[in-house]
Amino acid sequence: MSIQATSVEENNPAQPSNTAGGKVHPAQEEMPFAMVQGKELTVVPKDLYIPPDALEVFLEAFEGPLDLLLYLIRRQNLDILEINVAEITSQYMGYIGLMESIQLELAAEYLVMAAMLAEIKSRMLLPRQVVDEEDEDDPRAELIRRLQEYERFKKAADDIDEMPRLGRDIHQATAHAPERNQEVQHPTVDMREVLTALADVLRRAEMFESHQVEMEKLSTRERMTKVLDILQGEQFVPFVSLFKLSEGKLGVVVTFLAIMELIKESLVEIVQSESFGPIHVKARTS
Amino acid sequence: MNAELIKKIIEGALLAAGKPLDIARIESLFEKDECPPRDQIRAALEEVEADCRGRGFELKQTASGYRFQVRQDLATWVNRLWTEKPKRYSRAMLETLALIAYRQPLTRGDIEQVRGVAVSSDIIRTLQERDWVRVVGFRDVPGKPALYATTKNFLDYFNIKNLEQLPALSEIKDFAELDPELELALSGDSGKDSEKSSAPVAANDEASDSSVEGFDLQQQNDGADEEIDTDDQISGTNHE
Amino acid sequence: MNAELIKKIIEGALLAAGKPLDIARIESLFEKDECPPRDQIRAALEEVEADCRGRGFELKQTASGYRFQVRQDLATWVNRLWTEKPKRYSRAMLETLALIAYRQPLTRGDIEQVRGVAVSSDIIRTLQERDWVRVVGFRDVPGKPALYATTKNFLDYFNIKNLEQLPALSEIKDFAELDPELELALSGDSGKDSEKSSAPVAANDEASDSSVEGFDLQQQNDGADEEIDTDDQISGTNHE
Repeated sequence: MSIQATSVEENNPAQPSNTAGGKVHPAQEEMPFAMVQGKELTVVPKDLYIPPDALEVFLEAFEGPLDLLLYLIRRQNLDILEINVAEITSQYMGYIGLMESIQLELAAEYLVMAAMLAEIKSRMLLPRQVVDEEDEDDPRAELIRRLQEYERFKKAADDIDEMPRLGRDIHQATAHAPERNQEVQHPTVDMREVLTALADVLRRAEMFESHQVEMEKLSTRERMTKVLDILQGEQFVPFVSLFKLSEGKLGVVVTFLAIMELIKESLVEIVQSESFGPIHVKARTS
Repeated sequence: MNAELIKKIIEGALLAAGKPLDIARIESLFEKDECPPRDQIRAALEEVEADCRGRGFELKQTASGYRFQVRQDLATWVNRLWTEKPKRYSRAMLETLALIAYRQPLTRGDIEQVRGVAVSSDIIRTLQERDWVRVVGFRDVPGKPALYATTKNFLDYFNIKNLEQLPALSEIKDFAELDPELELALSGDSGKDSEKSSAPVAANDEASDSSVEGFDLQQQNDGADEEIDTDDQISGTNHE
Repeated sequence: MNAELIKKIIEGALLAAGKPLDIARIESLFEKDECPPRDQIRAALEEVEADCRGRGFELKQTASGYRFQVRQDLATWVNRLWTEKPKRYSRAMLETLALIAYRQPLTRGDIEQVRGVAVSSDIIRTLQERDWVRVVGFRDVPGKPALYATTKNFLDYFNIKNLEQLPALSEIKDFAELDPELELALSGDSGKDSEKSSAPVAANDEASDSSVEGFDLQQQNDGADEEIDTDDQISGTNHE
């Protein structure tokens, strides 16, 4: 365990001691890779002992196993194509082991990668059998492909971050708009929309069965509205003036029913000052 | 700092801010050691103003500072930016309208009772502003709630002569399935006929008069006397 | 209508709108009978652009149309208008965004495959809330995972007109000589695409031209060739 940990750090000769952190991620140069107890950590600690806190932050600095691997590779100024799987694997395992040793909650992906590396390593160690052309693929190929692919998008993310951005590098120009004359635009409404809405609300209210008859008396209800209209003023209106003979018998009946309904609903007041005298109607309140 | 850059910075800041900036604010854009004297800022503002001549916008000094504004004489065109197609009415709005149409006159409380939820004042106001709904009285109960009814304008908009021409509830009930038929129903009185055609017909002058007047005879239909249906209504359509 | 007035109207509208306007939108500012032909509108836009030379702002064409914007080289000063520093985005967010931008349409699983870690729902939600990313369909595999693509708003925000204007993706180095087999592995793009093409993307009327084009283009981006983009792309679609 400790040996592995040492090996993690032993090949760092290419980098001056203060750069490791700064250059952990080319993307975010100015960022130390970790803050421990308020102190910037720009170097992966060289001593064997890495404070658990630091390790946690160290891990957090990476976007996953691929990112960590890339870091390990780049730290040695290696090209992805030239990676020494055995070497990388042992470094990677070093970190994983260290993290596990302090019971750091490790994302499953890190372990999956560890398994993959171990497999590649073991396959590399096996003597190459020249059996089947098709079977003979470099076990590193998939790993390298993934690393390259990930690195591309890591770079693309940096590029996007660098792009001029609205509100940071450029700003939308606005000027005060001319005074507006409020002109309301009304939406168009199809009668079917109204009816669908009605059907829905009635279904919700379960009113169909019990109120159907009442609700169909539209002419009465409409006439009620008309009567109320006539009664807009505060004055009493002669009862008879509410009827229009030209409407015929049925019109009269409808009006009469409407007035009865209005009385029932306490919407109008009806008075007769003497027996057989003229009847007057007035809206209840206004 | 050269005058050209100062002018650009002021211009850019005024446009980015989108609101008036006073001189102190403009000064605050500069580092202490690079900040131009007020005179120079004022001179720059004057130049910016001059640059706007003949363009669609101008630099104005308001109470709270300087701002760019679009010239008022462009209002006719520019304001069309905001006369976008209006949004559709909400379900709540349509339900409210439907209830007012079918149950008028009624109060907001009545609507709430059926809908089971509060009716926002916005909805009522919008319907009133559109002149589809109006207050026709107040119910004589505590609080004196307003009674709403539909207007003539409502009838006109939906191209019907009177409320009778609204489809009967029995048709609405199966509305979902009857969609195509409803179209027929809406195109005229025919919707009612399905109901009426089952009733024996007797021509009646009086009846036809009154339906023209705007009063159909629906409640009679509810009752027993169906003889007052009119010829033309029946001769219309017979759809199942 | 004279050219001078047309220019002023366009200029005024662009400033009043405070967001990009496409040609169709500009046309909508004019009454039918006074509306200038597109050529004239374009000519006016060119003039407006020329008028901005040497000033603190410029006319820029982004995905949703034309907008006036304050020049980038003034950001140092203009940003002092606001006390808040512009937000920084996490690497996870940027990597996710990059994958969606270059590989769209793709699923969360696709993103996870490349990044090697789970993509948090927070990130996807944030990207959607910013209206940089939206669901354009669902891949026809078990679970019907959502397919994500970038929006016009994303392009507008990053000051570009279409996906081709994104920085080119770095190239994948050839590992072929190490092993012939590897060539297959490396042309992984095509492998992915065939997978995609087998998955019908649910039609989505909002799926803008650019995203469809962008999808085709990402392979070309690998080759870094800049296809010309056209005005039509903008004039064709209505922005919301």
